[in-house]
Parts: sequence; structure tokens; C-alpha cells
Amino acid sequence: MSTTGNARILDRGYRKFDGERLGVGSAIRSTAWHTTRSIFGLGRKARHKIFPMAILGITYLIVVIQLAIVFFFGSNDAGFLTEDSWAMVAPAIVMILFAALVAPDAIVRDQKDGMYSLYMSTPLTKPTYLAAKTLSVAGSILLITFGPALLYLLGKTIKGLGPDGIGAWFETFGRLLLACLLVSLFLCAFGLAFSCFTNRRAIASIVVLLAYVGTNIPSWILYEETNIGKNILLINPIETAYEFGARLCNAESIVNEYSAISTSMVTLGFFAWLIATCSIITFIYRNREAI
Amino acid sequence: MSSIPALQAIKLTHNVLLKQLITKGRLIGIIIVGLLPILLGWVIGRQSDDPLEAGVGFVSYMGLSILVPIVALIFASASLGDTREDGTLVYLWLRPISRLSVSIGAWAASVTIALPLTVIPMTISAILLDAGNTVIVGTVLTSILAVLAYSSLFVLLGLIVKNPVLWGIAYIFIWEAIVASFAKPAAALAISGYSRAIITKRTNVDFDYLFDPSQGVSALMLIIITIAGIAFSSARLNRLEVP
Amino acid sequence: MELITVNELSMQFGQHRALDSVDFTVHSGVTGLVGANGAGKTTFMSIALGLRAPTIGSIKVLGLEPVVDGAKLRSLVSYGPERNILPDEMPAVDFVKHLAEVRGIPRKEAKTRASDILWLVGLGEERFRPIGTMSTGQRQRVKLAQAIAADPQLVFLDEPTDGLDPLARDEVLTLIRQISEEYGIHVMISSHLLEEVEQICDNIVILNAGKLVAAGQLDKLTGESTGLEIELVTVDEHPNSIEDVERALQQAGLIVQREPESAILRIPEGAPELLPDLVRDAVADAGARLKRLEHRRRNLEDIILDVPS
Amino acid sequence: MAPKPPPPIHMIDVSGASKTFGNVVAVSDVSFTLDAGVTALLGPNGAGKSTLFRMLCGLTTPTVGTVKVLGRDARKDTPVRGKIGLSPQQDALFDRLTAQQFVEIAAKTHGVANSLESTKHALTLVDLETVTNKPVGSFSKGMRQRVKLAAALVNDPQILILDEPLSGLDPVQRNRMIELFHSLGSQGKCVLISSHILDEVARIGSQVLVIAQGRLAASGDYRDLRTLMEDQPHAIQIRTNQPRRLGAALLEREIIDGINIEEETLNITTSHIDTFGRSIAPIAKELNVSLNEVVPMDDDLESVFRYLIKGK
Repeated sequence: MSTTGNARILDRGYRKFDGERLGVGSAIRSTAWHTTRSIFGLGRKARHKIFPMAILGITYLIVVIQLAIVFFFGSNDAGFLTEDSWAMVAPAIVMILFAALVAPDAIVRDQKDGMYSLYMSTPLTKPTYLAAKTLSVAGSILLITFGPALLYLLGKTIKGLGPDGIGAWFETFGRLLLACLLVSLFLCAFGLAFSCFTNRRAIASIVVLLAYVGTNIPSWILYEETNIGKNILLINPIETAYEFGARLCNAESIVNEYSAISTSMVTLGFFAWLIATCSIITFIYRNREAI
Repeated sequence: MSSIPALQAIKLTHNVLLKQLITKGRLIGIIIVGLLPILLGWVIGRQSDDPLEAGVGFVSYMGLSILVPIVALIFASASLGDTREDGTLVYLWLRPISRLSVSIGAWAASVTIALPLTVIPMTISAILLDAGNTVIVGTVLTSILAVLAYSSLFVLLGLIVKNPVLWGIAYIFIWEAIVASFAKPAAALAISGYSRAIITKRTNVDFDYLFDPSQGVSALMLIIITIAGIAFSSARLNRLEVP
Repeated sequence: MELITVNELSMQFGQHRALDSVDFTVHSGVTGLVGANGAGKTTFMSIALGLRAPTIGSIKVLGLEPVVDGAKLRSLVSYGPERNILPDEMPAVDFVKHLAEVRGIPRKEAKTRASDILWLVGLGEERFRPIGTMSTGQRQRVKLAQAIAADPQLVFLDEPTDGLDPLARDEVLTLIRQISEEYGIHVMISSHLLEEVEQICDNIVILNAGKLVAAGQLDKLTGESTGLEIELVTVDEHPNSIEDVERALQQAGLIVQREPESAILRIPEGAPELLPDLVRDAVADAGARLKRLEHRRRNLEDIILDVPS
Repeated sequence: MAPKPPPPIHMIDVSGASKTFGNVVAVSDVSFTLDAGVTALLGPNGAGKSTLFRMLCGLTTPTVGTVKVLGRDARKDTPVRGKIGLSPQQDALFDRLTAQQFVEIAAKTHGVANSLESTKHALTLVDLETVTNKPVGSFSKGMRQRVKLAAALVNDPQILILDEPLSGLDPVQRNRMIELFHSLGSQGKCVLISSHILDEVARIGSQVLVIAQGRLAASGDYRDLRTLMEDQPHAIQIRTNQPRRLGAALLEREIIDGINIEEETLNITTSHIDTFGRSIAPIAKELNVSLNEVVPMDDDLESVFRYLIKGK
């Protein structure tokens, strides 16, 4: 601060911020990125990385091995690269495990460690906060839905086994992307809805898993032991979402029994579940105290 | 003002912990879960071709392997586990009452709440299965014994680990459900091994289990597990670092 | 400058009235929001941050209406919560940086500011440590740091010294004073401890069970003398010196209060102007040892105890 | 030869007690005895206050040494637990009970003969008689604090161990509770209280135990402790109309060591507090200088505490 001819002492104290403040968009982006880092355990101890990274690794490994066999050993006829790309989306049990891991990490942690109150004291509001969390969770899930499927599609294309013509290719690609997006959003909503009741992460994970088990087992018992019929399978949300994705991609059903259900029923089931889970989230957060 | 009579101490502990255990959230959640077997029992009873076999399978898999242990876990692990976690244990611990009374009181509180929440839906479901009285009686009997044993085990679990619900769920789904179905020694160390044996023996439905104790041995084992669990809980209370 | 104006503000939760037609204005500097737990302090802060709409009445913070312009307001003000829970696994610098970003500071700028601010609050060396490994005092500093990192105009700090021991408390209070004086950020702290509010605040707002007890500049509300206190120590050579002083002052026509056996003499307010000299001479003549000669000043506790509950 | 009388049993007797958690030393070789009266336990955060309290109540065992309450070990001896009243640090209560039920359970588990009456009495002592039928879960921090206190008092214990009992109370309640502690102390009970707020402690009583870094740093009357800090010169602030003249005179007579003048305020330090106290009034009279105020700056509890903790 004080200056003479050849000496000066500078004030290293507090600096005012004169630049322009960024808006809510930037706040959402920062929060989503921060949450995603936390989900994958980046910047945290190694043990937090194991589960998410393992699931991520396994889903990609399956596709990478198939592609490697085809490309390095040239075994086009070995039955590889003949499936629809949709089939490469990770199986339901893996997805639900991932959702049960990721969704509580994204929102329950904030309740427990006070971040939710702090976020509410920033330009974020409840809707923008949830938007940031959805961006992060659905985005993370998209990594293990769309990622492997896209790799597989590219592999097929390079080997000339993909859709014929640019138009058809882009249609396939577009359908795949849309299906993955919607299914990821669905899983995100499902995970968030069943983990927002509690502020204990372990409990939240369990509730998400139980919500899955509690719909999955009865749907199969009812389907197999009774004469109600195939539509009862739609009470299983995750398989319904997968079937909806398959219909969007014009792909084969991953679980055979679902193929007999009409597309309109599948669509109805999908959106009924989506709306129900979103309503739960809205209801819980509307009544949640910010401070 | 010396020591309090044991029965009085058990009653007091039971009353306090019972009040703490009954929360609106838990009750609603469990009742919803309890409606599920009722609904399923009804549907299976009306729609199944062989209600006896479907019914016994349903009671032993859905009821004895999932509903009973989970309900018992939620209440029993919280009974003393929560008090240790939040520090209210000191209000029972630093009193002139014996540790055994506290463990028995906690177990009794868990049973008081878990019993109706499991046995009632299971019984209704067994009635709706429409598969005869043996199934109903067998269901009631085994459910009660299983609730007693699981509650005792999970009271202890709540005093040992920090996240009892997580460990308990892992135990229920991995050990009781999967390992015990494949390995005979494991089944001999699982509550479901005995509880499932009682209902299948009573109804003469043969599921080809690896582990096949008689009804008497099974009932006795469940009671021994109950007593051992309480005894270990009280020993654990004695050595505990109370927050 | 009027930072906050509150007009007939009431907040009703079911049967419970958390704030009951409260009226006051907050000016620049450090303002203390005082009251017991449950007096309505946190409720007030949540209304001021736009997180709750008041049942009746109006409030303006920095000229904005919190309910209408909440998001905009919250980019200009910050908040340090009461609960002493923070993300334990996160290094302090990441925590401060992230919240600065969410409050609108560009990423690169947020990074340097986070580090600078942590140095300013005395956590420079510790800034890469996970918050969970820090002591209560250090965690309170982290809370302060995140609140000022985005250069707000006003910060709300809810019980910033809760759970601190006397030494750590003093350090945090000094920091808060510094934030106001040197960094030019206005501060509103809530506290249930009158002593600490008296120590650092320019203005105060006292709430009791949702009602306003007093509001205004601290030195106008307190400080007025309510009498003189003389504390003496018995000396071996003059065993009766305390009685001598007492008698001399009484002979000068003063009212002297003294508890039996006590070494403290009290002269209530309304004493004559020459009082100091009278006391000095009485002590000198009696050969007493003077330990303390002090005016008893009206403090916040007097204000609160004066109000009939 | 007459038999040697047995050593007296102190109400609290801690002897060479240490407690370690792994590598962390919480309490290290602490010894003291306490009898009837009110004692305040002071120390910075993490100094080991709560661990010490937990050892006294038997909630945890000392790694080395012994901790006896009324001559017994509360961890092993069931009846002695009925003579201890503890108000623990944690805020948690059985939230679903009403204040009445909570305190009554405490009374009954203590085997108090007419529990209903004792409960009523205890709740009245802490000024909660109007809200006995509300669940404690809905209480504010100050009310919860007082429920804990009532539960600790209900069995009329010989030993009262109160961990931060005044936090969350408003000034009126604080004064009432401090009065209550004093009356309990004079009834012959041993009341041990920890607090962070030194102004509170100074009112609780002058008997203090100070622990720092797990060790006992001082015990006794804090006003006596100040005189033991001989290497610490006293700082005194004098308000006078002629600070320079008075200061010069004090310096010249070698009564004071240091001096600092700001307008009408004279700040001095002295190592001769006795001489200073005796001569300040006569000197001022001799010079005809007014003495408006003479305020010792560092003989309050805070300065004693600061000295003991930091050594300065």
C-alpha cells in the first residue's frame, strides 16, 4: 500500500470481486459437476471409487471384449456383432445396483452433511437444485447405458454390419440415444424418489433395492403362479423401462415374456411409473425445510 | 434406592423403547410392505392350480425369508442400536438396573411391535391362500418363533455394528437366502433353515431342502437362538463404551 | 445505510408463532441478533434469505424483496449455518471453491479466492485437509470462509461461535470484526450469548419468544453508568480500612451498599460530580489497598432482565 | 496404640487416571478429589472434559488409574449408579416421551419411591412445570437442556455431573439454574459442571478444575490461581484527567513496569500489585489527579484460563 521511490509494501488482504457474477446456469453446472465427482469418488479416498468404477468397468468390458475379438481375430461369424445395439445396455440388475448407489450419494449425502442448507442459501432454488442433481445422476447412468451401446453400434458400422445408408444409420443412432436418455432419466427418477425419504445413505440404498425387489418378485410370482396374464409384468418398473427402450429402438425384448405386451401398454406403464416417481420427489422436496 | 426388581426394569425398558420404535414413517412403510403378502396370498389362492404347494412356497420364501427378517431387523436393530447411536442409551445404562433387564426389555419391545406387523399379514395371507388349516396354523407358529429369534439376533447386531440395517440386509439376502440354500452347514447356522423346516414338515410339502431337521429340533433351536442372542446382548452391554 | 428493513413481520407455524409483528432496521457494520434458542433467530434468517415467506408483514434486504428476488438476493448475501456439520471428506479448499462457484464466481477466480480466503481465516496451511479431520474451531473458520469467499455485501452467520472454547471463540469473534471493518462486508450474527455480542457488535436486535425486545445501536442502548463499584483488599496494618472507607463515604453524604463481610462497596447511580475525588481521598486516608474502581454499566443482560416476561 | 483411622472417602476420587483411544490420548494421568460443593471444569475443546465425565460415570473405563465415586466404581457397582445424576453432553432424548414421562422413567429406573411426586418436584425446579405434557422432541434446546437436568435431579443424587448444562438457556434461566446449583452445593452434594462460557463459570463458583491437552492444569479457587501466576505482570487500566503526570509519578517510584497512554486512559503493567494497590490513591491525592476508574485487565477468569492453557 505504501510506496516510496524504490520500495513498496503491498496489501495482500481481502480482494473485492468486481467481475460479473455468473447466473443460475453456472450454479447448476458447478453443482452437477461436483455431484458427479462425488458419485464416482473422484477426489475422495480409493474405497469410494471401487463400486462405481467397478460397475462402469464391467459394463464397458463386455462390449470391449466382443469388439476386440472381432477386430483382432477377425471372427465375424462367431455370432458377435449380430445383436441390436440396445442389447448392449447394461442388464437391469446392474442398472438398479448402480442407481441404488448413485442416487443416495447425490441427494442423501447433502441432507446429512448440511450441503442442502448451504445450497439453498445460494442462488439455487429447490427446482434448480433438483435439476442439477438430475443432470448429474441421469448423466452418470447415461454413461453405462448409452456408452457401451454406442461403442457396439460404431463397431458394427465399421465392420459394415450396421444399418444401411446414412439415413438409416442416423435413425438407429437417434432412436438409441433417445431410448438411453429416457431410460436413464427413468432410473434417475426411480432412484431419487426412493432415496429422498431418509437422511441415511445406507437406508436409502436399501429402500431403492427393496422397491425393486418388492415389485420384481411379486410381478413374477403373479405372472407364473396365477392366470392374470402378461400385463401384470408392467408392475416391475425397471423391466418395463427396458422394454420401452427396446420398443423405441425396434430391438428385440431383453426379457422374452415382455415381448407379448402391446407397445401402447408398455408406453403407458413407462410413463405411469415416471410420473409417479417424479410426483414423490416433488412432494418430498416441496415440504422440505431449507434451513 | 438400591437395585430395581428385574421384572419392573424389563417393563420400564420395554415401554420406553417401544414408544421410541413406533414412528409414523416406519409404521406406514411396514404396513404397506405387509399389504403385499396379503394381496399376493389372495391372488395366489384364487388363481393358482396347486394352492398348497404354491402357498407353502410363498409363505416360506416371501414370508419367512423376507418379510419376517426385514421387519424384525428394522425394529430390533433400532431398539438399542439407535440409543447407542444418538447417545440416549446412557439414560438406561447409568441406572441401578441390570444389563440383562435392558436387553430383555429391548427384545420384548421389538417383539411387541414386530409380531403383529408380521404375523397378522402372514396369517391373513395364509387364510386367503385357501390351502387348508395346517398351512394357517403352521404359518402362525413358525412366524412367531422366527420373529422371536430374529429380533433377538438383531438386537445384538444393533449393539455390535454401526450400520446394522445394511449388515442385516446383507445377512438376510446373502446368508439366509442364498448361502443357506446351497450349503448344509450354512443352513444349520441360519434361522430360516429351521423356520422353513417347521412349515414344510407340518404341511408335508417336500421342497428337497438340503437341511432337514425335525419340527421339535427346529423349534428348540429357534428358542436357543433367541436366548443366546439376549445373553450376548447383555454381555455386550456390559463391555460397551457408552457415548 | 439501511441493509434490512423489517415491517410488522410475523411468522406462524401451526399453533406456534415464531415471529410476532417484529419491526426494525439493520444498518451497516456488525449486527447481533440475540435471543435464547427458539427466540426466532434462525426463522428470521431464513425469511431474510428468501427461503420462507412471512405470514404477515414485509421485509427488504439490500433493497430487494427476498420472496420475489430470492435467487438474485442470494448471490449478494451469504449464509453460515448453525449446525456444525460439513462434508467431512472434502478438502476445505474444494468446499470453499465450490460454493463460491455456485454463488456466481467464475471457476478460475473461485479457485484463487478460495485459497486466499482460507489464508485470511488462518487455515492456509490446512487448506488441503479434509474438513472431517479439523477441530471445531477450524470448522467454524471454514464456515466463515465459504460465507465470504464470493464477496457478498452481507453475510448471515447463525451462531458462529457455538461449541467453541473461550480461546477459539475470541479468535472467531476477532475474525468477524475483521470481515466487517477491513473487508467491508456487513455481518449479521445470531447468538444466545450476550457477552460476545457486546464484544463485537455495532448494532443489536434482541428477540424473545418471537417478539422484539430492543433494537438499535449498541452504545446507545448500553454503557450508561448505573453506579460505582469499589473493590478493596484488606491490609494487615489497617485491618479496618474497608470499614473506614465505607464510613468516610457515608459521612460525605453518599449512599453506600455493602454485603456483609464483602470487600466491595457499591455507590448507586445519581452520585455527585466530585465522587471520584471523594473516593480517592477516602481510600488514601484509610490506607486501604485499592483493587478495582469501576463504573457498573448497563449491559444487554440488564435490558433483557428489565423486560417483564 | 489406637488403630489408624481409614483414609476418608472422598465423594469423587480420581487417581492417576488416563484414557487413550488408539494413539489418541484423551486424558492423561489426572488426579484430584472433590467433595460437597460446586466445582467448574474448564478446558478447551478436545481437552478431555467429556471423557473425564464419562469415566466418572463408568460409561468408559480408564486405561490406567482408578476413578471412584463415593468410593466405588460406577461401571461395576450397580447401587452406586443410583446415586449419580448425569446430564450428558449429547442433545438426544427419548423424543417421543413427554417431559413428564421422560423424567418419570428416570425416577422409576432409579427406584425412587414416589416417582410421580419427585418428577413434579424436579420439573418445577427447572421451571418446566407448565409444559410437562408436551413431547420433548418438540422442545427447544434450552428446554431439552432443562429436561436433562430434571432427569439428573429426580433421584436426589449425591453426585451431580453436568456437561455444559447452561448452553442454550436464556439469561433469566441461566441465572435461575446457577442459583439452583449453588443451593444443591450447599445441601452437601458434589456438583461438577463443565462450561465453555467463562462468564458463566465465574458465576457458577470460584472452585475450578482446568484441564488442557488431557492433563490437569490447575485446580482450586481461580482468584488464588491468579496470584500464583507470579511471572505474569498485572495489567491495569486507569482513567484519569492527567494520565501523563500520574504515569510519570508511578514510573519514577518504580511501582510500575510499563506504560501506555491513550487520551485520558493510562494502561500500565506492574509486578508489584500490592504496592500499586496501596499507593495509587495516596499518589493521586498528592498530585491532585482524579481517579475515575482503576480496572484490573487480567485477573478475570478468562485471563487465568488463557494463561493456563497457553502459558501467556
